[in-house]
Amino acid sequence: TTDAPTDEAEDATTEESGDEWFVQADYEEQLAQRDVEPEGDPATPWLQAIEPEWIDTAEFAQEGGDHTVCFSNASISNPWRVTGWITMQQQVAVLQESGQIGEFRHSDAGDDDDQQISDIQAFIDSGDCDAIIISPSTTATLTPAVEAACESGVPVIVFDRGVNTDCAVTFIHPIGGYAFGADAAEFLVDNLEPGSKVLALRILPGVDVLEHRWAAAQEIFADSELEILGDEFTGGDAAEIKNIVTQYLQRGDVDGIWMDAGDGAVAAIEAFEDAGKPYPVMTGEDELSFMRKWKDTGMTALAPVYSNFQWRTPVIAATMILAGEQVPAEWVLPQEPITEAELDQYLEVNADMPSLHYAKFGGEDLPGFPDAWQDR
Amino acid sequence: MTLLAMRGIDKAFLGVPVLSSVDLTVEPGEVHALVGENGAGKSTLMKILAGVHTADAGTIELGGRAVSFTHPLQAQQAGVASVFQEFNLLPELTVAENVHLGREPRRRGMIDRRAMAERTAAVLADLGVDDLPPQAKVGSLSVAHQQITEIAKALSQGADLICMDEPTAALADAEVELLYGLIGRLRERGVAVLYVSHRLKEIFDLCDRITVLKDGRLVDSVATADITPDDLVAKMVGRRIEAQFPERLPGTEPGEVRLKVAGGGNAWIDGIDLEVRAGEIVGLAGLQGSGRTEIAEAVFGIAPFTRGSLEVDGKPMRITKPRKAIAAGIALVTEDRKAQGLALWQSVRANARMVLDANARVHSRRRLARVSELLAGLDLVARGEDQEVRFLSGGNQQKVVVAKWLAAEPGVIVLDEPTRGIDVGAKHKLYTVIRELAAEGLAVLLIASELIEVIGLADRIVVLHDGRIAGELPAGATEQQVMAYATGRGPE
Amino acid sequence: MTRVRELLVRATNPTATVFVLLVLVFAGVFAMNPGFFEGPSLMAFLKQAAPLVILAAGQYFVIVSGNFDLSVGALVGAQVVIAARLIDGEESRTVPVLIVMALFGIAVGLVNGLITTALKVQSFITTLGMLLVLYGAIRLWTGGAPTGSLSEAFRTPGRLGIENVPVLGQIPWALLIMIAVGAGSVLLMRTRFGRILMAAGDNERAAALSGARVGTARTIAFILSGLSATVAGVLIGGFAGVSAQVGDGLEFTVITAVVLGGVVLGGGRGSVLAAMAGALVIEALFTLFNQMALPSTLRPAVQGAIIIAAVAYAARRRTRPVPTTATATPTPS
Amino acid sequence: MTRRPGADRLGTTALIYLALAGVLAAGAVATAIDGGNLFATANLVDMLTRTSLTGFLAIGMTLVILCRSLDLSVGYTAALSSLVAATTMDGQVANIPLAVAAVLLVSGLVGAFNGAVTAYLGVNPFITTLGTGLIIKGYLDTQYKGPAGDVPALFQQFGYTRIGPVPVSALVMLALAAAAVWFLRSTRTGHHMYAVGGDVEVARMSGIRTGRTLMWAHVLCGMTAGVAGLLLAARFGTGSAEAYTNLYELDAIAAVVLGGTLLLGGKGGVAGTVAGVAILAVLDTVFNVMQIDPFAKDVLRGVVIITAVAIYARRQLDRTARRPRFAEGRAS
Ligand SMILES: Nc1ncnc2c1ncn2[C@@H]1O[C@H](COP(=O)(O)OP(=O)(O)OP(=O)(O)O)[C@@H](O)[C@H]1O
Ligand SMILES: Nc1ncnc2c1ncn2[C@@H]1O[C@H](COP(=O)(O)OP(=O)(O)OP(=O)(O)O)[C@@H](O)[C@H]1O
Ligand SMILES: [Mg+2]
Ligand SMILES: [Mg+2]
Repeated sequence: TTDAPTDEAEDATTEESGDEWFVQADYEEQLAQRDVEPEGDPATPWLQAIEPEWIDTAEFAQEGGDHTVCFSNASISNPWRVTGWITMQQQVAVLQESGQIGEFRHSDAGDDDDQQISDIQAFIDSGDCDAIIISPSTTATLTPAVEAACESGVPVIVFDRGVNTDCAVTFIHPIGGYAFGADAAEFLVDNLEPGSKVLALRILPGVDVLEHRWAAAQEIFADSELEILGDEFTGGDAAEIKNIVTQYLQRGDVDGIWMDAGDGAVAAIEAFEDAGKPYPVMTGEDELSFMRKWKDTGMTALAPVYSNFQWRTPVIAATMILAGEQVPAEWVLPQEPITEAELDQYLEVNADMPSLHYAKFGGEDLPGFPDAWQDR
Repeated sequence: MTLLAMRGIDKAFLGVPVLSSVDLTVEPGEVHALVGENGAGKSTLMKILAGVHTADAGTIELGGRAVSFTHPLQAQQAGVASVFQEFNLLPELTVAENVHLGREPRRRGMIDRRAMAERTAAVLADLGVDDLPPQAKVGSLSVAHQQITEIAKALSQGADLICMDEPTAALADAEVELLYGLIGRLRERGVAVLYVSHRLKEIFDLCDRITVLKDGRLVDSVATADITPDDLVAKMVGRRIEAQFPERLPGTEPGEVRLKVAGGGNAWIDGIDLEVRAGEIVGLAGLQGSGRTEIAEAVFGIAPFTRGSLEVDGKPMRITKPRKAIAAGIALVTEDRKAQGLALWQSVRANARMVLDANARVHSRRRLARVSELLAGLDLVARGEDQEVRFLSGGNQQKVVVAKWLAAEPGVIVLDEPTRGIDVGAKHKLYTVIRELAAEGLAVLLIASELIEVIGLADRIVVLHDGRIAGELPAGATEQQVMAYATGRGPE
Repeated sequence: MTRVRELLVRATNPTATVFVLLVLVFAGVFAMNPGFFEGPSLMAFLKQAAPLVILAAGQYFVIVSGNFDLSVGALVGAQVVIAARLIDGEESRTVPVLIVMALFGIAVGLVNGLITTALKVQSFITTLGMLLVLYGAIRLWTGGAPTGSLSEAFRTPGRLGIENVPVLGQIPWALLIMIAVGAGSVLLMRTRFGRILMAAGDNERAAALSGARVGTARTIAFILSGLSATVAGVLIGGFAGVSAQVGDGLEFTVITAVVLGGVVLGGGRGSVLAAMAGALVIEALFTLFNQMALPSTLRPAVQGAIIIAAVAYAARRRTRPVPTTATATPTPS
Repeated sequence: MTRRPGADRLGTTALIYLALAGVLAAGAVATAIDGGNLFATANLVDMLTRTSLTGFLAIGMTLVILCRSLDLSVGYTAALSSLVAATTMDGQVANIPLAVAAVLLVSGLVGAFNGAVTAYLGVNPFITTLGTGLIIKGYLDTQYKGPAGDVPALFQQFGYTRIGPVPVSALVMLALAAAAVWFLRSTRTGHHMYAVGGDVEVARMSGIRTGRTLMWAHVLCGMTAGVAGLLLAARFGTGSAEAYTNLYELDAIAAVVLGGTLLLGGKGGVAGTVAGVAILAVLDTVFNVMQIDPFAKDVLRGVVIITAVAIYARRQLDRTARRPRFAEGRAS
């Protein structure tokens, strides 16, 4: 027997295969999507969709409820994923309560692509899954495994990072990395004098969602008069971030900080405090630690968002598909940065949440709120 | 034609000359002794010949051809086989694998284990050893059998010249006899042997010529027939040594019983009744594997007695580990100084004070202050107390081990092969020290494979056979009497 | 005076390479940015270097006794997370939590030590297992991402210092703690315990037969390592606050630092001062890369090459005079 | 003296397979209580699949560990190899042989570099290979900012095809393991690895070219990491630099030690390693079937590894055991 992927889908160009992360068309599309009014109720952003192309899923419709839904998770190795995973579990509880989902199986690959391929394979082989949800750990490398899942005939739902195949019934994601990076970069351009110096802090090289953020920022900085002092990888480690920023501050002023994710943003701000320098104009993420520090210091900042509420959508999509309802082929969720004007509002709603929680987690209406996110 | 001619060999370690223009010639079929004090450079010279070290200057000719070795393999290929002073065996491998290490016979490109076993058996038979199975794992062998394996390894190479660096240091007289026979046969076949030993008896029994080194220089090279043992010692040491064994010091009388074992036994020994008094030197004699080391280890708590009773200074004790033994005033100079006695990368000083450092109960400023004195008293040759022990010659290393134990001022000292690898001068020194210790009221239990040593020093000789005490003899017993008990034949 | 010089010579002699390297790297930093050696920036450098230097001291004890401690990175991470969760922003809890952390560090060291010495599991495996256990358990406890927050008092040692000192600006508490740990370690190695630890790493059996409590000494070394990870955790947490990644990969950096200091894996050789200097070299190297604006992605490559070259150079110095005895590659135990 | 030849080595290996059986049994009971069946085909397939990658790495790792060395760079070598493979193949079936050759060459060279620095420059292998890993990491991060290359479907079969329930990659791994067992036992170089690991000085004095032996071990270890990289490429359909983040080297070392090979060298073998790999794979599958929390997985893995090694550490370290002359307890 063989469950190898067939060759046909392969010529879907391996756009990621170069060492160039910037794809002009995607970039422009994402920047444009920021201004599109999403379909659906703004009160439930996880059900909204930007320019959806609804497709029919009747072929996957199944009688009754109590479906077994299987979820192959890349990992919960960072606070963003931890928050999302809690949200997803709460959403599942609701759907189980209503009888739409029976068993919910999940496996965690610990960020190991090969492990995740095995995990997906195990779901396929078990033959128990009515739907398979995949949050791929890396885009290109999971492609064959996702194709294999599609071929097994079960509806496949991919979210967060994509894969190089559109065999999945739906691919759920917020607008994307380009939009995130551009939101942040534009904010710096708008709020800094020409000639100001900006330091870019990045987590890791080689992860597409992160690379897109930086690629978009570079695009925007190139057209500005800001001076980019450097871009540094920090591993998201607060101590590393503080070291690096401190060293830059020793050598001269830093007027702006661009980050590709909010992890450790507070440490960067503290570096300015400890060096006795004025706060920079800064972009972080909707992580509460950053937002609280922002509030405390009154600095000029923006929290770009990579919508964490997207973790609710896949399980809902699974029940929709199994019920034969239409879903968007590519389900683009809204993704809006938190501005100073909205800061207080989000801080208030999340007042009791831990500092490594994400403001736009979108679980306020779930029955487990707020305990499930508070005492993990 | 001369088989081996080494000329003008120089060698320095860390800039310190160890050999200075040494010459050595060996004829085919000759058994050639290389003697000298500890640190004279014998092992170094041999290692140069074996390709382990490379000489700084000088030439080596083998069978008329100039050679220069940078790897032991080249020496082997040129027909030089070596038994090194330190064991060169892998405990995890079998005898056969060790014997053929680096030269495994092959059939169709693959290691031929059967041929390996057969050849090993043949070499062992040639040696006259019949109780050493080729498939035994070397790690499970007694020291003696390991030494025999080592010799078999050199023999199996079919070399023209076999260098043996103190091959008998771990052997008792019976095995030494085997080696004598073997060397005789090698000589008949025209194989030359370069023989390093501190045992004068062997030198005079076996060797045709003797080359004497002192402080890295050639003193003399003479035919054995032309020299007497006393003259040889004088050449080695640079002075005459009067009596081989010093007399008992005046006023040394056996006093209270300091160590008493009654019915002691464990997995290896049984029915051990032993008494050592203050000021008394009790010798333990026996063949290899007779259980002498086991008694030492039991007394010292390494492999404790599981039966019988033990008393130190009249107090019953259960000594279950070395710490307890040390606290009770017992010291053990182990037989394998590298594996059990020394931390080789540490300084002489650190090693010498190790027992004091490790045991709060024996640690004292006064004793620490005495350490240097002790080392000097043993005539240690070292470049200072900061020198790392690994740079010392074997004999000098042994002196550090002895000093380490004397520093703790024990009441009972067990000496397991204390003179192994020690030169005549140092041996004499050590004998004197043992006498002095006895005179100071120490109880001494002495294990030595050289019978004359036990006979020459001990006040009483306890002879072991197969893990039990076979008999006891007074001072002045003959070798025959001891051997009669040791081989299980009972009294002569 | 001569005694001091003699001490210095002895301390540096077998491990001179690391000090040469330190001077070279600092020279490089100076060439790039002479301002680096002005008081405040030098103090900032030492503040950030202090945790690694302290970890190096702890790791030194373990390595010199013949073991490895791969669990320190995870322990540093665990300590910070524990501190944040238990303190949860309450100033009054600072001291009790510090005590709890110290006990936890001791406990982890004790468990590492007992498993290694009593159960005879090689320390590489013991501490690798401990790494996994700590990593998993701490996340299990906090649900995957750290919760709570640190108090100001807790953050003081890692973040603040004696202010307004002439020339230097601020003398960081971290620097003073580092100096205290360094001095303590040097003194400890000069005690009987230190010598026994060294002997145990060199020849375990000889030390045991001399009456040394080898297992106990080694276990204490692990405990010291656990404590050093605790102190490092306090400093790192204080310096930068809590983050999920804190401590990741530190174990390899610190072992590299110790080896760079001329300490031989396998035990019995090397000085604690040089080990700590090794940590300074690593930190200085990171600073140099930063000053040179070396592309981030290239830095690991340059770091790897320099480490190999430096250790090879040191090994050559060690082996050259005695070509045959030292070719043995000492390996982890 | 009455010991049978090789009885000891056999004994240890047997013990490890016993441990494997124990883990299987415990896992089966645990999953059964949880309402699952560990021996369902899907789960068996899963276990076998999980053995291949760690298996390749662990086979090579066994060789270097036997030589008392270590290779912490295998994860990086595998990542590099996956990229070399995928970019060389570039979607063309015709390029497969070239790509395989290129991978083996590159990974062999990495191994040779590790071996040379360790053997001839006297650098501790821990540092050598950590350094090599960093160098490769720097190269990968600079050169490839993500997945690159394209593996043709034919080669992807290596990662996905099964014969019955047995994945081809597992079969290849077992074949390689068998070859390694033969190599260690029947060739001089293989046999000498035990000697070099047992005691380099003794090996050298016995005329063994110790440096060369160590080089071979590292080259072969590099090449097995290359094969692991090929497997990654086949499974990913592309090359991935990110693969190095998974700390495969620690998994491989854990498997080797679980398999009874002494980290100090000179003792052990590939047969045990295969069992060690299998133990880890069984654990993974059991954890997955039972839906164990990912962080609890780490805890359990750590505990199992330490416990297993503690159990046979007792036997292994008791090297100096001498044959008793008097049966304990009876003679009194
Ligand atoms: N590898 C080495 N490095 C430094 N010094 C060494 C080395 N090997 C030997 N030496 C020194 O060389 C000298 C000669 O040592 P060697 O082992 O040749 O003496 P020996 O005559 O064999 O003594 P013994 O009778 O004690 O075996 C000694 O002083 C020793 O300290
Ligand atoms: N042929 C053998 N088979 C199994 N074990 C043996 C054999 N020969 C010796 N042994 C074991 O090895 C032990 C140690 O041997 P060893 O030669 O050290 O004994 P010993 O009595 O201390 O003699 P010596 O003090 O001369 O070394 C013996 O007591 C015995 O238990
Ligand atoms: Mg010698
Ligand atoms: Mg003995």
